[in-house]
Amino acid sequence: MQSRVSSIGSALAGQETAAQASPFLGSDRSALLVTALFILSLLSISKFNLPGVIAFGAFPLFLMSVAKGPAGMVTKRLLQISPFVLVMASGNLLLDRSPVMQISGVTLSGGMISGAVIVAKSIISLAGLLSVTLCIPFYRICRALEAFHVPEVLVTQLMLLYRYSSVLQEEALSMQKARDLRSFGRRGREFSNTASLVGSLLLRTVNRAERLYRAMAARGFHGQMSTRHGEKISPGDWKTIALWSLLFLALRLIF
Amino acid sequence: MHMADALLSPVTGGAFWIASGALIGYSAKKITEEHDVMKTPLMGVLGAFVFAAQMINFSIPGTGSSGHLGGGLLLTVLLGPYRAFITLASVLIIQCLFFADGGLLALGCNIFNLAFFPAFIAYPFIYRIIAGNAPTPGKLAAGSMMAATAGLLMGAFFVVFETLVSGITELPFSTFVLFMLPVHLAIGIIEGLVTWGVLAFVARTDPALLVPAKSSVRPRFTFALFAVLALLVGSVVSWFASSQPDGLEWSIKKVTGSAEFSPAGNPVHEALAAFQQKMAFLPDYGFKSAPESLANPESPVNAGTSLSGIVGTLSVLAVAGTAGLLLGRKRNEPKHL
Amino acid sequence: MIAIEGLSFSYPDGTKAIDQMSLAIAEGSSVGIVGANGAGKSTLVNHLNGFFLPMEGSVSIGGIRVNKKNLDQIHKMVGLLFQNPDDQLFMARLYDDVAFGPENLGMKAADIATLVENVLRELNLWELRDKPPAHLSQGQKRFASFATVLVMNPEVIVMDEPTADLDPKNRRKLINLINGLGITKVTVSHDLDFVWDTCQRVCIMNKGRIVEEGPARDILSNRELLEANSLELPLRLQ
Amino acid sequence: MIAIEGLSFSYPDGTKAIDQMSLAIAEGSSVGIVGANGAGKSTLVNHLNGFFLPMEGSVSIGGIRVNKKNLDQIHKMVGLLFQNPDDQLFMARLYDDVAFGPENLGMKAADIATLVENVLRELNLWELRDKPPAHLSQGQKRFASFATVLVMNPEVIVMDEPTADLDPKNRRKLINLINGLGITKVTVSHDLDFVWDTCQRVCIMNKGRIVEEGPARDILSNRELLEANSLELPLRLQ
Ligand SMILES: Nc1ncnc2c1ncn2[C@@H]1O[C@H](COP(=O)(O)OP(=O)(O)OP(=O)(O)O)[C@@H](O)[C@H]1O
Ligand SMILES: Nc1ncnc2c1ncn2[C@@H]1O[C@H](COP(=O)(O)OP(=O)(O)OP(=O)(O)O)[C@@H](O)[C@H]1O
Ligand SMILES: [Mg+2]
Ligand SMILES: [Mg+2]
Repeated sequence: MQSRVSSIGSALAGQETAAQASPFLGSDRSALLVTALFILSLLSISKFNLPGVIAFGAFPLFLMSVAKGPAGMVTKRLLQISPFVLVMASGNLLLDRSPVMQISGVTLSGGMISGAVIVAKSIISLAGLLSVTLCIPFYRICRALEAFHVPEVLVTQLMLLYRYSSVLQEEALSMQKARDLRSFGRRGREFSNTASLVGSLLLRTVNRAERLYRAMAARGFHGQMSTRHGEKISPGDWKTIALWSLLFLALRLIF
Repeated sequence: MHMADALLSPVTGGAFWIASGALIGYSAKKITEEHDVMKTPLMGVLGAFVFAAQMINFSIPGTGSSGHLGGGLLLTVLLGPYRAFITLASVLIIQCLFFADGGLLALGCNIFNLAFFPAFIAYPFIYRIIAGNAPTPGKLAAGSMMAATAGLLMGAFFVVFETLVSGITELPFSTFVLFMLPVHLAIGIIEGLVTWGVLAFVARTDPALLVPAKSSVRPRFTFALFAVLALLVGSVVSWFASSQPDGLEWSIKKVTGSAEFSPAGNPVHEALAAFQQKMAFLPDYGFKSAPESLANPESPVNAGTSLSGIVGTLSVLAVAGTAGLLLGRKRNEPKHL
Repeated sequence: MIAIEGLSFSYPDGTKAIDQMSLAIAEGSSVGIVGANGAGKSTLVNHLNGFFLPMEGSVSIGGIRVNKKNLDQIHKMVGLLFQNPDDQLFMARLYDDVAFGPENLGMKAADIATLVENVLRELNLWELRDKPPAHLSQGQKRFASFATVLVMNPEVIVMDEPTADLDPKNRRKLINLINGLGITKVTVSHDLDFVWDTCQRVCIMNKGRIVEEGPARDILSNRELLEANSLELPLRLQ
Repeated sequence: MIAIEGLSFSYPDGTKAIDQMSLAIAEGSSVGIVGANGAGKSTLVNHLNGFFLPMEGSVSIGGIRVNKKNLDQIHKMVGLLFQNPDDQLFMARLYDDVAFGPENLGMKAADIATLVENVLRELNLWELRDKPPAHLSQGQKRFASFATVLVMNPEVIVMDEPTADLDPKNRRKLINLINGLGITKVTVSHDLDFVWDTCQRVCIMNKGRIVEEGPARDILSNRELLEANSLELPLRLQ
């Protein structure tokens, strides 16, 4: 649980150092769209085509070696593969035992390959996503979202959520620390005490929202956080997107 | 439980993106119409609160393990369905973008599974009916437990559905359901207990917070219709897609009109093949290493292509990595001057 | 500039936090409001920017009555500095936070840019403009929230415990900053030395009423008066 | 009582908050730790009760090494007063909050009742025992969190900014309370006059190191030393 806080902290830290995801992805808008295309192309690979999936690892590998920034963070995050994915992959391993190929005496079953494909897809798609998002400062992601016509309500919500998650996480950690200091083993950590701890945190949060509203109202807030209208998707963006689509298509066709 | 990219086909994922996107658009419209600007910061910090509350863990009686709050039902009780839906969606988006919980394609599914059910089904049709406006402690307990559990079970059922429809797992439906539902029943009961505990705490210390805002208490009939429509889009399109697990191949087939896409008549492929002939490590792409006899004729896996594929793959990775390093260094140089 | 007449306020649970209070604050003056914990100071501050509307009696600022209709005008005139800067810095980066107010006022983009730059430079925050507020130090956060208020060019600035959590050097910097502002200032603080350094006049609150008002140095050196109101002499006089 | 040797600590983002620090605190003494915003004081406090475990170097308290195995013992010995009392009060009633620790220690119900009542009466909180902590005034919250610590009868008490938000009278009461406690005390504060009144020894922290240590009155009257570390003379000496 402490890793969560530190990962928010380090996600933010990465954001300050890297100004741009990668010069090869163009603007923030095209970077996000190219990432989406990448993930779509990757996930459309058939369930037995392991080389095809691994070839797509080229994209995150390229981005991380260009930017050098988030590689450590991305790797750290990737090591915690969702247990759900692992269960499903091992399900395939157990259920599909038909032998499909033999490499220097080792027989591979269909399940081994499709299971490996699930794990590889999971790692590569997440690496692709993180190596882009961890490099773009959050306010710029929000502006890109505006360009995609995401409703204003949601963009505002995202900005506030992002701003206050570290503040409230610190408060939550402190409260949990206060509880643990007086708990001695497990006795104080039962659910009833936790409910009142979470309840207290909730009341603090609501009070904070009230002060926040006052601060916003004092500065002319009328319901919109972003008054500046984000730039549109430009012809340059489309060019970048088209170029990368071609690359992804080529990868799909070759493997 | 978060749905994951790797278990989804593009069509299924896309269908749920559309369904969740429509729900977000509709909720945003409803919220904008309310003109209650005071709730904007409240939604923001409550979203952060869900994140923070998830870090507080507690021991689950009799198991020795620990759990934490999900928050879907709790937020809906405090904010009403539309605002809670947007808030929960924002939590899931941040989790997706910065922690890669689930993944980008799975985001639509996750919003649907984890935000739609508590906000638009469990709250109005279970919690509100049991607990009413001024709940007694007993009703509060029953309402939170039932609604939280039901919401989670519905979400879990949809995880099963989305996965099977994508055709990537080999698990049969019954096994999968038997695996998912008990796990989520347990998670749901814990979620219900904590939600109840927190609501009871708030009822004792600041009861005014639990009085629902009149206008957003309950989605109206048009909304119910809309929700059913979203469900239909999500499930029907995915179901339809289930016969075509491989989305791109499927669409290419539609375009080219042939099941196998034959190299002949496809200029792009021909050109690429020729290019590859010249450049690739293994000129003979169909290099055969495994005995023919072993290869299952039914199997979609071609041993030869796979092996040469692996070598080719490794070279692609090497090229990409080296190019990145070179380009990265070149780009950094001017800065050092 | 600020005129409070017969103001009373009770919280929903019945606590009478302000009780028949009257007070006048002249334009351009700097007034400190001091008193025991629970005396009603923060409740009063909430009336000055229209967050609470008078239940009984009236508050007017620059001749404008604080009521629902005039809220926008009141907000434009009164800048409020919170005790916790995290309650006030809500955008994803410092620059956007400072630009937020002027943008909502509908100023031209070019004017906003120069205005924001001037304020940030004046407070030595220009280098930090791209930082998320969460990454600023405590002192930097305090000055950043000051910037968000100053950029609105308020006629009155109201501060609730501005020195909490500041180290002595940052506290001194804040004193200099406040003394350099020519507008009407209202400061609520338990730090009587800070009040001594920044205020011309002082009001003592007790149980929701103003029990004494006068020149800062007179009031803050009157030991009996202070002790009768749960206060003490400023430390420099002890 | 407290022995810190070669302690270093970095946050995950690389900030080196404590840097090769060593310090010994004698049993029964009262030590103040002062320094600029961001000097690493709160990080140090988090090592004294085992919330952070030493990354490099060691911390031991009463002869017991702070490590994962000994955490329960450390928690029983060290009482911590948080910078923000809201972090420390989380039950629905003040009484339950104070009784929380003793109950988890497995004391008898009757003993708990007398113990809690004594502490609450001593801090003038007995009348407020049924209130939710959220409805207390800031000063009352501070005393309430003090009660939750005192009731555990700790051998060491560590306080982070104990005087913030207190009115001068309550601050004086806190000084008297602390001076009346015969246990080992560690106080982190920007309120140098408070440190002057409650501590025998003072350490100045700067960039994660102890740069000076000595008798409180010597250090706090050394203007050059203080100013070199973003501090100032206590106000009473100005
Ligand atoms: N939300 C609330 N509900 C009920 N009573 C409240 C509320 N907020 C404050 N009070 C009570 O109103 C009175 C005045 O509170 P206020 O916060 O104005 O005091 P203050 O002078 O700012 O005190 P402090 O110096 O501790 O900040 C106190 O008795 C307090 O307990
Ligand atoms: N969670 C964190 N992640 C990264 N850096 C941190 C974190 N918490 C503190 N720091 C940094 O560590 C350093 C020491 O912080 P610390 O909170 O110990 O300072 P402090 O002396 O208590 O300051 P203050 O007087 O403002 O309370 C600071 O530079 C701070 O920015
Ligand atoms: Mg106050
Ligand atoms: Mg600190």
